Amino acid sequence: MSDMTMVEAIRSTLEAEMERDERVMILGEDVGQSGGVFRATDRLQERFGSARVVDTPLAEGAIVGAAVGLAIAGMVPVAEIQFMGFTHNAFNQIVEQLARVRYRSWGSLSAPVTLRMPCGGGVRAPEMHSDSFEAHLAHAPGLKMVAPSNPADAKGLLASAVRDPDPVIYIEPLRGYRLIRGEVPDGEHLVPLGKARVVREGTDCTVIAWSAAVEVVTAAAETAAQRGISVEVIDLRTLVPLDAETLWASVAKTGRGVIVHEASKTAGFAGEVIATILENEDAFFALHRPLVRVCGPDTPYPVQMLEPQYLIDEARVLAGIEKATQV
Amino acid sequence: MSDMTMVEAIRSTLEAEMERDERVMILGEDVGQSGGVFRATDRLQERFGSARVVDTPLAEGAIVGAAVGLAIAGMVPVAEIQFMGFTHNAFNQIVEQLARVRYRSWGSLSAPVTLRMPCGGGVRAPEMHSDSFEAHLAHAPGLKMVAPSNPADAKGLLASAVRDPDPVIYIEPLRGYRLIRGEVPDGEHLVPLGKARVVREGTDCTVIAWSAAVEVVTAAAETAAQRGISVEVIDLRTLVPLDAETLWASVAKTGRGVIVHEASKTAGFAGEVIATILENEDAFFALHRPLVRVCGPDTPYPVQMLEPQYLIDEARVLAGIEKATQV
Amino acid sequence: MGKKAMLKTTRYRVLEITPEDVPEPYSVLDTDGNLLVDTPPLTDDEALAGLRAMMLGRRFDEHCIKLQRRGLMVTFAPGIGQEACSVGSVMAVEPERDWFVPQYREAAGQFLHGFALVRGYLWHMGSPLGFHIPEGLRMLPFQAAVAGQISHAVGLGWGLRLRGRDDVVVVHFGEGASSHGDFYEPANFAGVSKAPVIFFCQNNHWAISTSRPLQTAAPTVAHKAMACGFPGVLVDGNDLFAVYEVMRDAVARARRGDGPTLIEGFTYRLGIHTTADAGTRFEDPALRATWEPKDPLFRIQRYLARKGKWDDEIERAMEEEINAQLEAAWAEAQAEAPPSLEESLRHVSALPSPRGM
Amino acid sequence: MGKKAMLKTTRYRVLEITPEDVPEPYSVLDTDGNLLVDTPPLTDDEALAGLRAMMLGRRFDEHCIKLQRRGLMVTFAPGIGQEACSVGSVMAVEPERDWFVPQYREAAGQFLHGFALVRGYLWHMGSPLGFHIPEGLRMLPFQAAVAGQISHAVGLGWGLRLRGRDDVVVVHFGEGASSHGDFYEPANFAGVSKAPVIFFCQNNHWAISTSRPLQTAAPTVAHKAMACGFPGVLVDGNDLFAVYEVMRDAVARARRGDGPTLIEGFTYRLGIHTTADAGTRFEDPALRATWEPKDPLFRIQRYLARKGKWDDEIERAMEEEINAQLEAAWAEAQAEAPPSLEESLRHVSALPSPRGM
Ligand SMILES: Cc1ncc(C[n+]2csc(CCOP(=O)(O)OP(=O)(O)O)c2C)c(N)n1
Ligand SMILES: Cc1ncc(C[n+]2csc(CCOP(=O)(O)OP(=O)(O)O)c2C)c(N)n1
Ligand SMILES: [Mg+2]
Ligand SMILES: [Mg+2]
Repeated sequence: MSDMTMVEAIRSTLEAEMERDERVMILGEDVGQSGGVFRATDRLQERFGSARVVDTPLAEGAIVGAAVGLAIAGMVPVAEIQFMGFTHNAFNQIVEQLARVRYRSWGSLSAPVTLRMPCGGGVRAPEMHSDSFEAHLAHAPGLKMVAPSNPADAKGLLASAVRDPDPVIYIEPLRGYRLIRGEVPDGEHLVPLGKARVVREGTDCTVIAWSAAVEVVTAAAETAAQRGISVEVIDLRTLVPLDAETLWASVAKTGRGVIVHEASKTAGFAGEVIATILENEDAFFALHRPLVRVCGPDTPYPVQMLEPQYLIDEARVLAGIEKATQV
Repeated sequence: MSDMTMVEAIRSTLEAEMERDERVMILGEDVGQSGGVFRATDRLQERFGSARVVDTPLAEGAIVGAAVGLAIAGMVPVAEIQFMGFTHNAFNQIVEQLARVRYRSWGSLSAPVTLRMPCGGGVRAPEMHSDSFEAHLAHAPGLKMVAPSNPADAKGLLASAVRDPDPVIYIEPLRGYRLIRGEVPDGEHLVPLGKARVVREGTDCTVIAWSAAVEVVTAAAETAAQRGISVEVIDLRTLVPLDAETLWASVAKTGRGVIVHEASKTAGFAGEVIATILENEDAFFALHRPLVRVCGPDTPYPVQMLEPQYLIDEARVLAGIEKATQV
Repeated sequence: MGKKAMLKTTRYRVLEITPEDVPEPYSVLDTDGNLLVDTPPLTDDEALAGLRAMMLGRRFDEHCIKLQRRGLMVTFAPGIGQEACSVGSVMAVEPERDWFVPQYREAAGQFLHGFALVRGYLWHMGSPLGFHIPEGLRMLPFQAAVAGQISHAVGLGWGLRLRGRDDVVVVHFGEGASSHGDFYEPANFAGVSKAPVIFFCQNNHWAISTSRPLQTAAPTVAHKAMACGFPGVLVDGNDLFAVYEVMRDAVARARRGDGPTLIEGFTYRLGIHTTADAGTRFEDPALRATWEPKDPLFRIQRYLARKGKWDDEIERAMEEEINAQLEAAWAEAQAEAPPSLEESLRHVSALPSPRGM
Repeated sequence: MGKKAMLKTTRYRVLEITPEDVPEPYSVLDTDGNLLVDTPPLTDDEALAGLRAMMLGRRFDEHCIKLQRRGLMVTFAPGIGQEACSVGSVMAVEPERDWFVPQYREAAGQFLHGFALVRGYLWHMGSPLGFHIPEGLRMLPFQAAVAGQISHAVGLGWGLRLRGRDDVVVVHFGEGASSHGDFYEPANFAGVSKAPVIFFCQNNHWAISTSRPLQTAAPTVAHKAMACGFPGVLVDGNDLFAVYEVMRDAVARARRGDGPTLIEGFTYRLGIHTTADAGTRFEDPALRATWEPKDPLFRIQRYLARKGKWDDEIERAMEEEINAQLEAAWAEAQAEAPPSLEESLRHVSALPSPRGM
């Protein structure tokens, strides 16, 4: 075990994967010389050379499209989109092309591409640099999507993503790059795609989150416990495919649920979580109260002065828990 | 009243709006000389000239971005994206720019742009020409979104969209352009944005759909009636902002619900509908059974030979109704 | 560039393309099949093989249009009149190592590159097998999103280099595609990375109903290479010899590591846009009339005829042979079992399969 | 173009930019402020006004960097060393009719165009008021998405024409942006529609940490205009006079309906990328050293000094005046009431308001 920040876990896993498999390469804006704007690829170009760690021109569409071609040529590209909002600049290449390589070639081609990106706000970044758009990428058949909340999962999910034979969206909690620390298993450590993690067991209410929100939710669960509410916290870890079984089992037990995300509410990923929970009769018939969404408002992510009011804090999660656990 | 097809209703409304307000203009690929690949802008260039009905170069991003600028210059652009899947080629301009003009300028600028596009399959179109991605555009604060299912609404919603001071996504049912006919009020006819329509009243189960699916659902409701199940059919008409009150009232009455869309299931718009229904206690506590989603599978829209198996037909809707109305 | 035009009004140099910077498309044969240069780039046997490949493409398209009118085929885009572009391109590469990345109008070239005729029929029948790439075929499936494949070609070429190979990639697209960011961004990437890619733009003068002048104010598509820092060539796209020659040079350049070339094949859509939308509603018949005599098949036939290598009998024999080939493939395609939605679920990702409906 | 380089190996013309096609950036003043041409494009008073605008921008940036280090400002991108680009651009347009569309590094030009200093501070404080466009100000808010604003400028210029006006639009962006489809697509649109837009690329040699050669293989950004069918100009971006002159001509051209121009201001990021990421980790100090003496302020100061219009006293007075102006604006900005999330909900759309949290 080693104590690491998120960004250290990501960086060292990339390094290990590149060492393990010489087909693994990195491309993106500023990933090379400077090692990425968050230093997630720090010194990797020094180590592996500028052929395998490539500073690209400023064009997200071509980054993703080139990654598709590189993969077909037999490389294993890890492409970085500098901020999640800029996936929209490559959205057709992601949704129509990257996601569909296997499907449209009727299984004959594949695109083992990992697409890394920071997600969310909270660091007073300029507008459009704090967006959360996991719901967009979740609605793109052919893509898997993971969003680790801690360094150990960051390592385990990244290694699994890189080795997956298909494209995986790998979402990094922007405000947690340095702030989130934790123990990380040394050596080989794989977290399987598609498995949620019960962070904390509880009996009164299930709270579901992913990425940076897991920290907030866990803190709220502690406070709730002091108030006599036993909260079960689930870190989805993988958003697509969703680990429905874990959600169903938990809600069947607690009969109450809160889903938390920073993204705006309408058509956000909480809707999918709720609809999925309802697909199971045990979970549905256990429900005492409506499932509650604690999400960003239906506005774009605001400029910095508004951030403190916009961000979801413990108080808002607690309010959600209270709403869900009313009698 | 006049009997019209969908495409006739759209075309004549565009004509009337251009006549009413000389700032209204049309831009897009092939909208001018040929009058659009579905003839929705037929002869409008002849009538209003090539300055107001503009064949653009093949570049969706620039079509939307130019519409933003045109709007700021005081025009009222109606831009066409030839097929909904190609909104992804302009996705950053739609989600980060068009949607945010008012918000990011703190209310000082606005973009009264209507973005028209056909949606859905069923006409044996080439791959990527049958996609349904309303869920993507619904998760973009600042955009409204309508999806008429019949010629009268096509007229009324299009006129409202063009006159709205903000951007409106206007979704046209591709396979209904010529197949869907109906009576259309002559003269001025506005359908307000944000109001669903109860197509058929019923007491046992609420079935919610929009665009081309409304026809399928209505047919299924007839069949269900013969089997003794009284189905209430709701045509959302506007997806954003969602008419929650109408949904709540209906589900509070029926206690059962089915949401139908052609788009793939995961993170599709049905999740938002379900989560919204649960936000109301009357609706929630009335629920006898889980709400059911009848959606496309989690695959890309397939090539033509697979279409008949892929598309949602009456039988699948009926199966959904049966599932929702189990005892 | 631009010196004459602007120096009288400005004190500085303006970078502009002047009329004298715009060449005529390079031709090797005139429309009657006469050689315009000293030596032909292809032997007579090669020319005959090229002609056969073009004829196969033409007859395939015609056959499919007929079948489509009978309701047996889905919407597709025939390459009628443009066959020299894709066939000349493929003749210049080595199918056992080099890649061909089509848009959707290149059936003739695809077949020559090794795409089985039966797969062509299946493609136009709307079968997913038309998109399946068998082991060893160096081709990407046809691409319905305009310009969507160009960045894949760039990544592919770049990746082949990284894997230590000197294979090249040829990607085709239309002049409409050349207005798109999905053309410009990867072309600019290729300039920087010197990816071994030949960008072949078939300027057929139409993007559905949109005419060439509405697409760009640049005098040629070939000049767009200048924005990306590599050479452009304007070639007569109805002249198999000329297309082959410029492709041959561009392939050599790419193979030796000198990077990409943009080739504009100056051609014309003699057929329809697609079977769903002819796109010809406002076409000027006079413009079309100037292009009909430039048919790429006719030109090679005349050339070979003049050398005694082509006559009615040879033509008849070849047509018969092609017909038989087409009929056999069409029969084979029809015999193919229809695909199932269930199988499609298995092709979304290797593991695990989607949660279904 | 390319004739010499390629004719020996090909039988056809290759369209290529040869070294002789690449001009030196056009300068009017040398780095020591000596006039390189007969007549200056600006009078001394105009030069003084331009200098003052550049100094205001410089001091504003410096002040905000200091405030940022104290935690009072958010991340922003200073324009230090590049002020001649935006100031020279705005001097060539008429703020009461023409539009200025910034990226994010053009505070100096924005102020000259009429953007209130207090709004500049609010912008860097992270206030939405920094994005608010008061009635009569012909400017779009700063744009954080690289190249995102370029198509807006094109639509705006095009729309002004449609509305019967001959106003023009100047849009600024960096050389990194010039690799993006959001640059190319609208530039190509503008070529076709002859929109009255001047595309001003500030090539400051860096896109965060990415150096100019990694961005494109084109010899200059100005040459990219050729892909879109309009003229390009390469200008010394540290020379206010030169920038003004080429802008003046481009504005006249656009105004009389002759369409767009792409101007590359050849400059250098003397400051940092942003206050969050200097981007200078691997910058070659030798390269930087060659640029420091080219400071655009210095050059005009020397020019005016030589004409007796600039000395220590004038400088001190102007600095004091600017300082007072900045302090007043900063005080005003701090006094502004903080915005509320509730108000923000009202700015999503005119009606109806979003459903909230
Ligand atoms: C990104 C995208 N936008 C729009 C379309 C619809 N569309 C299909 S073909 C076509 C015209 C393409 O013209 P061009 O690139 O010149 O190729 P051609 O058909 O002439 O071979 C259009 C607009 C599409 N398929 N993809
Ligand atoms: C579409 C997009 N991609 C990435 C970024 C992140 N980013 C911010 S500034 C920048 C570099 C821009 O370089 P350039 O265009 O040369 O402008 P400069 O900063 O040098 O003025 C990048 C990559 C962004 N803001 N927008
Ligand atoms: Mg074309
Ligand atoms: Mg730069």
